[in-house]
Amino acid sequence: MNPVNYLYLAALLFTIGASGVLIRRNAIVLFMCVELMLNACNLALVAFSRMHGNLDGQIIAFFTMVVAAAEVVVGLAIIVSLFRTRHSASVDDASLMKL
Amino acid sequence: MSSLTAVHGLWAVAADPVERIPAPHIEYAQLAPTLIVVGAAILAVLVEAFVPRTSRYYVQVFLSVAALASAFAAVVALAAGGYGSTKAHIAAMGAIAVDGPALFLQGVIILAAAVSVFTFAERRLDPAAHGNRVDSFAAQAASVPGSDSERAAVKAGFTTTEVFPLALFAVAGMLIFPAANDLLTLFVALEVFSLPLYLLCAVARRQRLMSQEAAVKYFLLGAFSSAFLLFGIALVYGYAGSVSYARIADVVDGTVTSVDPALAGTMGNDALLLIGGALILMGLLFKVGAVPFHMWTPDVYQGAPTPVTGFMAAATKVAAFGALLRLLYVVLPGLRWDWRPVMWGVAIVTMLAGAVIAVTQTDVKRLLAYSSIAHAGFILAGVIATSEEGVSSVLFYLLAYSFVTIGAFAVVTLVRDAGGEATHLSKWAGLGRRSPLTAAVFAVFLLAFAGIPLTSGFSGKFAVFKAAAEGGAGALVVVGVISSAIAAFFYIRVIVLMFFSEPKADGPTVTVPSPLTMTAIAVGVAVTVVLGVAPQYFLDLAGQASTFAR
Amino acid sequence: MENLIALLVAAPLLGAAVLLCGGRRLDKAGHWLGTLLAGASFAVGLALFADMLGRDADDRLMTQHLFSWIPVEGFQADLAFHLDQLSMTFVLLISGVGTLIHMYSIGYMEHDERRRRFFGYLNLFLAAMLLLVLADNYLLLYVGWEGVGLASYLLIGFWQHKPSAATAAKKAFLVNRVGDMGLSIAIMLMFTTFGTFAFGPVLGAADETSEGRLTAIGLMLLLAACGKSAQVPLQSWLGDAMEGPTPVSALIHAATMVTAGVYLIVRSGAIFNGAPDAQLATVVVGAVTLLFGAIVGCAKDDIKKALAGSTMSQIGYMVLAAGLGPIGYVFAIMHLVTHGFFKAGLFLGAGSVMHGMNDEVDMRKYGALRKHMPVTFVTFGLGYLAIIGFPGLSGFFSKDKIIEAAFAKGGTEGWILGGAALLGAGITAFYMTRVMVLTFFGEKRWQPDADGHAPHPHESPRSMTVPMVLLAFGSVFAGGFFSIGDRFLGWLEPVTGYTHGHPPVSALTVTLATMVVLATGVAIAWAMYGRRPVPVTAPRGSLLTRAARRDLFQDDFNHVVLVRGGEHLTRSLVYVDHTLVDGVVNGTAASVGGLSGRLRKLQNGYARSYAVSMFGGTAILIAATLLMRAV
Amino acid sequence: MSFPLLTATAAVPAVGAILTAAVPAARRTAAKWLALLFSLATLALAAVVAVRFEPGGDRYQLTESHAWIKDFGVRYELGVDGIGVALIALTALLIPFVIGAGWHDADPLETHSSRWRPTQGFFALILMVEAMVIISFEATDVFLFYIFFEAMLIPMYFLIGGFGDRAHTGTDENAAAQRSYAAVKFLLYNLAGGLIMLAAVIGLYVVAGSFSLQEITAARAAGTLDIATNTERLLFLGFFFAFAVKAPLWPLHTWLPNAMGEATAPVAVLITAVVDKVGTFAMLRFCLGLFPEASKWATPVVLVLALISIVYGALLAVGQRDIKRLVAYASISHFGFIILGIFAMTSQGQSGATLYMVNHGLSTAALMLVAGFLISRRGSRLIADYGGVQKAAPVLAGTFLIGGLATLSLPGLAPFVSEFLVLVGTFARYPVAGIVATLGIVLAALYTLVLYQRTMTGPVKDESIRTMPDLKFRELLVVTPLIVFLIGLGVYPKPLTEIVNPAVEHTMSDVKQHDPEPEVEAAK
Repeated sequence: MNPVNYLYLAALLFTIGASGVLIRRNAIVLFMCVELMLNACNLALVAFSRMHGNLDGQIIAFFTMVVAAAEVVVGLAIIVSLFRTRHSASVDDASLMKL
Repeated sequence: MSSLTAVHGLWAVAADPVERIPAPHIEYAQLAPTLIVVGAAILAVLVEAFVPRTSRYYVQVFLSVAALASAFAAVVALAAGGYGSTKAHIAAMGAIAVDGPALFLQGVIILAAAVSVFTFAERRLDPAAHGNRVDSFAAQAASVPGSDSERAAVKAGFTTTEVFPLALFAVAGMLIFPAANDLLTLFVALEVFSLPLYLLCAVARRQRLMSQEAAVKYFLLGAFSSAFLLFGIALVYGYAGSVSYARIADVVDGTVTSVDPALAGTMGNDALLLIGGALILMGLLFKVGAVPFHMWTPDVYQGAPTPVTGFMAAATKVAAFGALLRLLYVVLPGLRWDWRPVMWGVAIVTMLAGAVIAVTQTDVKRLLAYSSIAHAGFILAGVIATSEEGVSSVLFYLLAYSFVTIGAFAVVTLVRDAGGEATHLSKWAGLGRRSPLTAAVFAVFLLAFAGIPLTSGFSGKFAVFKAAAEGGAGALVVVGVISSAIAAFFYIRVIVLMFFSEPKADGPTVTVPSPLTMTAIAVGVAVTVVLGVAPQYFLDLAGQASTFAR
Repeated sequence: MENLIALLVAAPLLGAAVLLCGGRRLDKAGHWLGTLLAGASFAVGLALFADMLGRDADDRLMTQHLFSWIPVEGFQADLAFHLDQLSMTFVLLISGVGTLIHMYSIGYMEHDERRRRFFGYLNLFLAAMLLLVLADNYLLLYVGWEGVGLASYLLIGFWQHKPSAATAAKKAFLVNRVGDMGLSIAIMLMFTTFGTFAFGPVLGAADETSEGRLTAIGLMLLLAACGKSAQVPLQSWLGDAMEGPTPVSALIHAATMVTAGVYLIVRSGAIFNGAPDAQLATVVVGAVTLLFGAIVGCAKDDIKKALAGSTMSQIGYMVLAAGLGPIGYVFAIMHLVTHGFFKAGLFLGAGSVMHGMNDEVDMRKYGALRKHMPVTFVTFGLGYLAIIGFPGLSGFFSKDKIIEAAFAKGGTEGWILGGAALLGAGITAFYMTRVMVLTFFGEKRWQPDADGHAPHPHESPRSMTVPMVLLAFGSVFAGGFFSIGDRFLGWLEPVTGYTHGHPPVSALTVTLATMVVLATGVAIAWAMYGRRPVPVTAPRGSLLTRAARRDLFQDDFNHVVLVRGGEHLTRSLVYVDHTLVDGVVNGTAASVGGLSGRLRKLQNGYARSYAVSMFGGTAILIAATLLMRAV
Repeated sequence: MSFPLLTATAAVPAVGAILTAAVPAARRTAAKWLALLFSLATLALAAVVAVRFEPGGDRYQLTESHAWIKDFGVRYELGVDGIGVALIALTALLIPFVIGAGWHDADPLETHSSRWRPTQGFFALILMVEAMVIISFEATDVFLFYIFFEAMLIPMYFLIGGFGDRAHTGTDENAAAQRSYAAVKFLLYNLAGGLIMLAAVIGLYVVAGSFSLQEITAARAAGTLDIATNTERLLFLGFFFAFAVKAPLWPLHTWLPNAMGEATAPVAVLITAVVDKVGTFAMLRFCLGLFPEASKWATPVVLVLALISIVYGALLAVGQRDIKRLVAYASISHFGFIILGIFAMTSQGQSGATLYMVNHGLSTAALMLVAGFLISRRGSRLIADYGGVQKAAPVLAGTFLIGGLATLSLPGLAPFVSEFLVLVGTFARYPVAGIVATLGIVLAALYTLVLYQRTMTGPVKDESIRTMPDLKFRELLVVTPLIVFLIGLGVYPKPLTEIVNPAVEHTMSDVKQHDPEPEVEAAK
C-alpha cells in the first residue's frame, strides 16, 4: 500500500482526536481524545520511519508511549481529584476563573 | 544526524554478530547542571519515602537549594571553561547543545528556580494550624477540600513536601528544553517539565477548587498542544528523515550531501515542512503564552498557588523562549522568509491583545498574567530580529523579566486577609499608606514591567526593540511602544490604587515574611535596579552567549 | 551735565521703591519724601534746561548711555537717554506739574490711610513718564509707555474696594494694551526695516525706506497713540478712569500721560512725513475725537467725566495738529503744554470742589459755590477761560494756531478739518460754560450724601490751593509767553521741523470766526443753564443727549461685541477643550477600555473554547505559512 | 582628570533625596532642613558651573565622558552650553523656593498611620526631580537624556498624585479621585510621548550608529552622515511629539491644567517652571541639533500650533474659574511663545525663547507660589470664593500683582525682555505669525487682571477673608528673591544673554539659518 495512505489515516485520526477535544465535555473522554491524537502521531512517525528507512521514527513512537503513560498518571490524578471535589467530570463545570 | 542515526540505526547492523555494543558517548561533565538537578530530584523522591515527616521539609529545602546551587556552580564553571563560546558544541551524541544560549538560559532558570524555591518554602504567611507552620500548599493534596481527611491531615501537620522534587523535575526539564538539539529531546524535555507543573498547580492550600481547575485546564490544554507539537515533529521528521536539528537544517537549506531516494521524495514536499514547522512553533508559542495560544495563562496563573505561578511565569517562559530561539535560529533559518511574517503577526497580536485585555482586569494575578502575555510579545519582537543582537537581547530580556516576575508574585503572597491572599485589586487600595515599603517594592516591579528607565524592564525593552529595529522590524517597534503605552496604563492603575487611594477599613494586611521570601523579593529588586542602571556586564554576558552551536 | 539725565528718572523711582517697600514705618513721612523727590527731579530738569539754553540751537541734544540692555545677536537695545528740546519740554511739564500735584495730594489724601502708597504710585508714574520721554530708542520708550500704564492702572484702581474703580483700572490697562500691541508691532517693523529701533538711526533712515513700510509703521504708532491718548476708537477707558483720585485725573489723565500719544507721533515725525496715508489717518482720528470728546462732554453731569470728555477733545486737537505734519508739530506740543496747565488746574479745582462737597461729583447737586470757595472759583474760572480760548489766555494762542494749521492743510480736506476744529471750539465753549455755570452759579442744589451728612462747602487747605494758583498762572500766561516772538517755535523747530502753512483765508479771519463760534457756544450754554433753574435729576433729554451720556453707545458696542462675544468665545472654548481636545484622548482611552472589555469576554472560562482558539490559531498559522510560500 | 562638576551638581540632590527619605518618621522637621540644605548646596554648585562656564569658549564645556552601556552605544556624556547653564541655574535656584513654599504642604494628617512618612517622601521626591532635571540639561548623549527625561516622570507622578492640594473643591473622596486622575493623566500623556520617542531614539541609533549628540551633529555638519529625508522626518516627529507633550503644545496640553490644578502650588511650580522646560530645552538641543532639515520642514506646522497655543491658552485662561488652572492655561500660552521663538529660527527668537524659559520659570513661580499661599489660607481654589483680599493682606496682594504683571510681560520685568525678543525674532521671518502672537499680549493682560480684580479687589468677600493673615516671614522669604530676580533680569539681562548668545549661534549654524537682513541698513 502506498505509505502516504498511512499518513492520511494519521491525519484523520489526529483530526478526530482534536475534534473530540473540542466537542466532548467529560474530562476523561477529552483526555482519551488527546491520547488518540498522540497515537495518530505515532502512526505518522512509524510510517515516515518506514519511508525513510531509519528507525528514528519508531523510537520516537516508543518515547511517545512512555510520555503518554506518564501523562495518564498525572492527568488521571488531577481529573480524579477534581471529580472528587466537584462530583463531576465535566470540564465545562470547571469555569470559576474567566474574563 | 549521523550520530543519532548511529545510535538508533540498529536496523542496519542487526544482522552482524554482536560482539560489543558501542556505548554512547556522553559528556557527563558538560551535562552536569542537568544531571545534578535530576539526581537531586530522584534523591528528593527517596527523601519523601524514607525521611520522617517532621524533618522532611528541612531536608527537602536543603536538598533543593543545595542542588540548585551546585547546578549553578556547574553552569558557571562550564561557562568559565569556555563552553559558552569557543568550546561550544553538541554533546550527548547530538542530543543536547552546550553553547552560550543554553548555558545562559540554564543559569537564569536555575537562579529563578532557586529564588522560587525560597518562596515555596515560605511558612510564615498563613497562620499556624494546630501549632504547625504551614506553607502555600495543601496538607494532603489527595484529600477533598473541607473533608474530614483534610482536617485530619491538617491536624497531623502534614505538608505536601513533594512540591520540592516536583519542582526539581520541572527544573530539570527546563534545563534540557532550551538545550535540546533534536526534536525528540525537545518533546521529552517539554513533557518532563510540564507534567510536574500540572501537579504543582493543583496543590494550593487555599481555594483548592480554583487550583484544581487551573490544573485541569493547564493539563488538558498542555496535552492538547503537545499533541500538536508531536504531530509537527512527525511531519518534520517525515520531511527531513531525521529529528536532529543540524540535519533538518541542512535538508531545509538544501546543503545535505547524500540524498537517498526517499529523502529526495519528501524533500520535495515543502508542505510537510511548513505544516510541521508551524505545528512545532505552535507548541512552543503555547508555552510562551503567545496569542492566540495564550488562553490558559490567565486562568492558570490565577488558580495556581502563587509561588508556583511565579516559578512558572518566570522559568517556563525562559525555557520556552530558549527552545523557540534554537528552533528558529538553528533549525529553520532557511525558512526565515516563511516564518518571519507569521511571527510578525503573532508578535503584534500578542503585544496588543495582552496589553489591551489587561486594562480591565481586576485581579492582581490575572493582571500579571496578561502582562506576561504582552511581554511575550515584546520578546517575540526580539526573536524576529534574526540576528545575534536579537538573541542576546532576548537572553537579556529573559534574565530581567524572570526576576521581576518572581519578585512581583512573591509580593502578592504577602498581601493577605482572612481568606488567604487578597488578590482582588480593590483590596489593594491604600496599601501604600499602610505598608509603604511593600507597596514601594511592588511599585518598583510594576515600573519595571512598564519599562520605565533605570529599571531592568527598560534595559530589556530597549535591547529588544533596538535589535528588532536593526533587524528591519521598525514597525514592530512602533507597535511595541504603542502597546507599552497601553500597558503602562494598568501598571499605573495599580500604583494609583496603592498610593493614592485611602485604605479600606477591612483591607488586607501585609504579613511579615520569613527571610526566605524576603530574599526572593530582595533579589528581585536588586536585579531590577542593577540591570536598569548598570546593565553592561550582563549585556556582555548575553552578547557573548548569543551564538548557537550547530 | 549730561550724566544728570539718569537722575531725572532715578529720583522718583527711588521714591517709589522706598515708599512701596518701606512698610508702615514710612506712613508719617512718606508723602513728604515723595514730594521732595518729585521736586528734586524738577530741579534737575531745570538745571539741565538752563544748561541746554546755554548751548547753540543745533547742539542741544544731550545723551547718556547707561548700559547695554538686551544684547542679542543682531539686536541691540540700550538703556540710554536722549534729551533734546522736545524731551526737555516734556520733562519740565511732567516734573513741574507732577510736583505741584504731589503737593496738592498731601492735602487731598490726608485722610486716606494708604496715602504713603498713593505717593509711591505717583512717584512710580513720574519715573515711568520721564523714562518714556527720555528714552533714546523705541523699546525703552515702550518700557516707559507700559510703566505709565501700570501706574495709571494702580492709581485708577487706588480705591480698590470700590468694584467700579477696580473695573475701570482693568479696563484702562486692557484698552491700553490694545494700543501697546500697535507699538510693539511698530517696533518689530522698525527692526525688520532698519535693523534697529534707536531714534537716531531709524528717523535718520526713514526717507530711504519705502512708503508702504513707513505707512505700516505709522499706522501702528497711531494705534499706540490712540490707546494711550484715548483717541477714537480706543477712547472708552478715559471716562471710567475718573474713578481714580482727582489728583491722578489731573496729572495722568489730563496733563501728562494721555498726551504721550502726541509725543510719540511728534517724535516719529520723520516716519509720518514719509507716509501721507498714515498722516491722513492721524488727522481723521484727531478730528473725530475732538468732536466726539466735546459732544460727550456736553452731556455728562459728573464733573470729572465732563472734564474727561474735554481732555479727549483737546488731545484730539493735538493729534490733529500732529497729523498735519511739520505745519502742526510745534503747535501740537504747544497746545499740549498749555493744556497741561489749564486742564490740570481745572481738575484740581474739581477736586477741590469735591473735597468740599463730600466727594459729590454730580454737577446738578452743586450750584452757587463761588462764594464758598473763592480761590477755587477764581483759579477754575481762569482755567475755563483758557480752555475755551478766551483771547489773551493760553488756550487762545495754542488752539488758534491749530485751527489755522488745519485750514492750511488745503483743499477740501483743509476745509473739513478746519471746520471740525472750529466747531469743536464752539462746543468746547458750550460745555465748559455749562460746567462753570452748574458748579459755581445758580441756586444751591446741595443734597445730603449717602450717610445723611449735608455738605458744608469750604475752601481747601493751603497745600491744595497753592498748586491751583500756580497752575492758573500757567493757564493765563503760558500761551502768550510762548507765542510772542515765536519763542516756542524757535525752541522746538530744530527737533520737529516747521513749515509755515498758508490757510485759504487770512489768519485774522480764522481768529475772528473762532471768536464768533466761541461766543455762540457760551451764549447757548448761558441760555440753557444760567437763566433757567437746573433740575437735580437729569431730564431725559434728546436722543443726542442720551447718546452722548452713554458715550455715543461706543461702550455698549464694546460690551456687546467684545465683552459678550469674548465671554461666549471663552466659554465655548472651555467646552471645546473639555469635550473635544480632552475628549479625543479620553475617548481613545475609553475605546481601549471598551475593546478590552469585549476582548476579555473571549476568556469565558471553558477549557474547550480555549482549545478552539488554539486549534483555530494553529489553522491560521498553517494557512499563513502556506500562503506566504504561495505568494 | 578634573573634578566632575556636572555629575556633582546632579548627584548632590540625588544623595539628598536618599538621605531625606531615610530620616525617621518622627524627625520630619529635620528632613525638611536636610532637603533645604541639599538644595542650597546644589544651588552653590550650579553657581560654580555658571562661573566656570566661559561664554566665548567651546560649545560644550565642563564635559565628562565615560563608558556606560557599550552594547547600546551609550556613553555617560555630560556637557553644558549656555542654554544648559541657564536652565540648570534656574532649576537650582527655584528648588529651594519650592521647598520653602511647600514647608508644611506634606505634614502628615492625624489620620495617617505612623509608618506613612509623607514629609520625607515629599521632599525626597522634589530633590529627586531636581537631580533628574539637572542631568537632562547636562546630557549630551541622547540615550542618557532619554533615560532621565522619562524617569523624572515617576517622582513627578508621585508628587502630583500623592500630595494633592488640601484645598479641595469637593468631598475628600472626590478630591482624591480627581487628583489621581490628574496624576495618571500626567503620566500617561508623558509616557506615551516618551515611548514614541523611544522608537525614534532606537531609530536614530539604527541610522546614526551613535547616541552622542556631538558626534552626530559633527557628522551631519561634515556631511558624513546622511539620513534619508523621510527617515529624518519620522525621527524628528518621534522626538518632537515627546517634547510637545512635555512642553506642552496644543493639542497635547490637556494634562497640564489637571496636573497643576490638583498638585500643591510648589509642585505645580515644579511642573511648569522646571520639568516642562526640559521639553522646550530638548526641542532646541535635540530636535534642531539632530534633525535640522526636518525641523525646517516642520516649521510651518509647529508655528501654527504654537500660535494656537498662545491664543487658545490665553482665551481658556480667561474662561477659568480655578486659580491654579488659570495659571496652567497661561503657562500653555507662554509655552507657545517659547516654541514659537525656537522655531522662528532667528537669533532673537531663540535667545528670546531661552530667556523665556528662565523668565517664565521665575514669573510662574512667583505667581503660583503666592496663589498657593492664598489658597492655603482660604481653602479654596475657586476665584469666586475670593474678593477684597488686598484689604486684609496687602503684601500678599502686592506680590500677587507683581507675579501677575510678570506673567503679562510688563516691561521692566524679566519676561518682557524674552517675550519681545521672541516676537521680534518671529516677526523678522514670519510677520503674520508675529502679529498674531502679539494678540497674546492683550489676552495676557486680560486674564491676569481679571484674576487680580476678582480675587484681590472689590469689597471683602466674607469673614474668612477679613481675618486673612498677611504673608508670613517664611513666605516672604520665598517670594522676595523671586521678585528681585524678576526685576533684576528685566533691567539687566546681560549676564544671561551673554551666556546664551554663543549657544544660540551654534544652534543657528546647526540648522544652517541666517537672520533675515533688514530692508535698510540704518546709519548706526
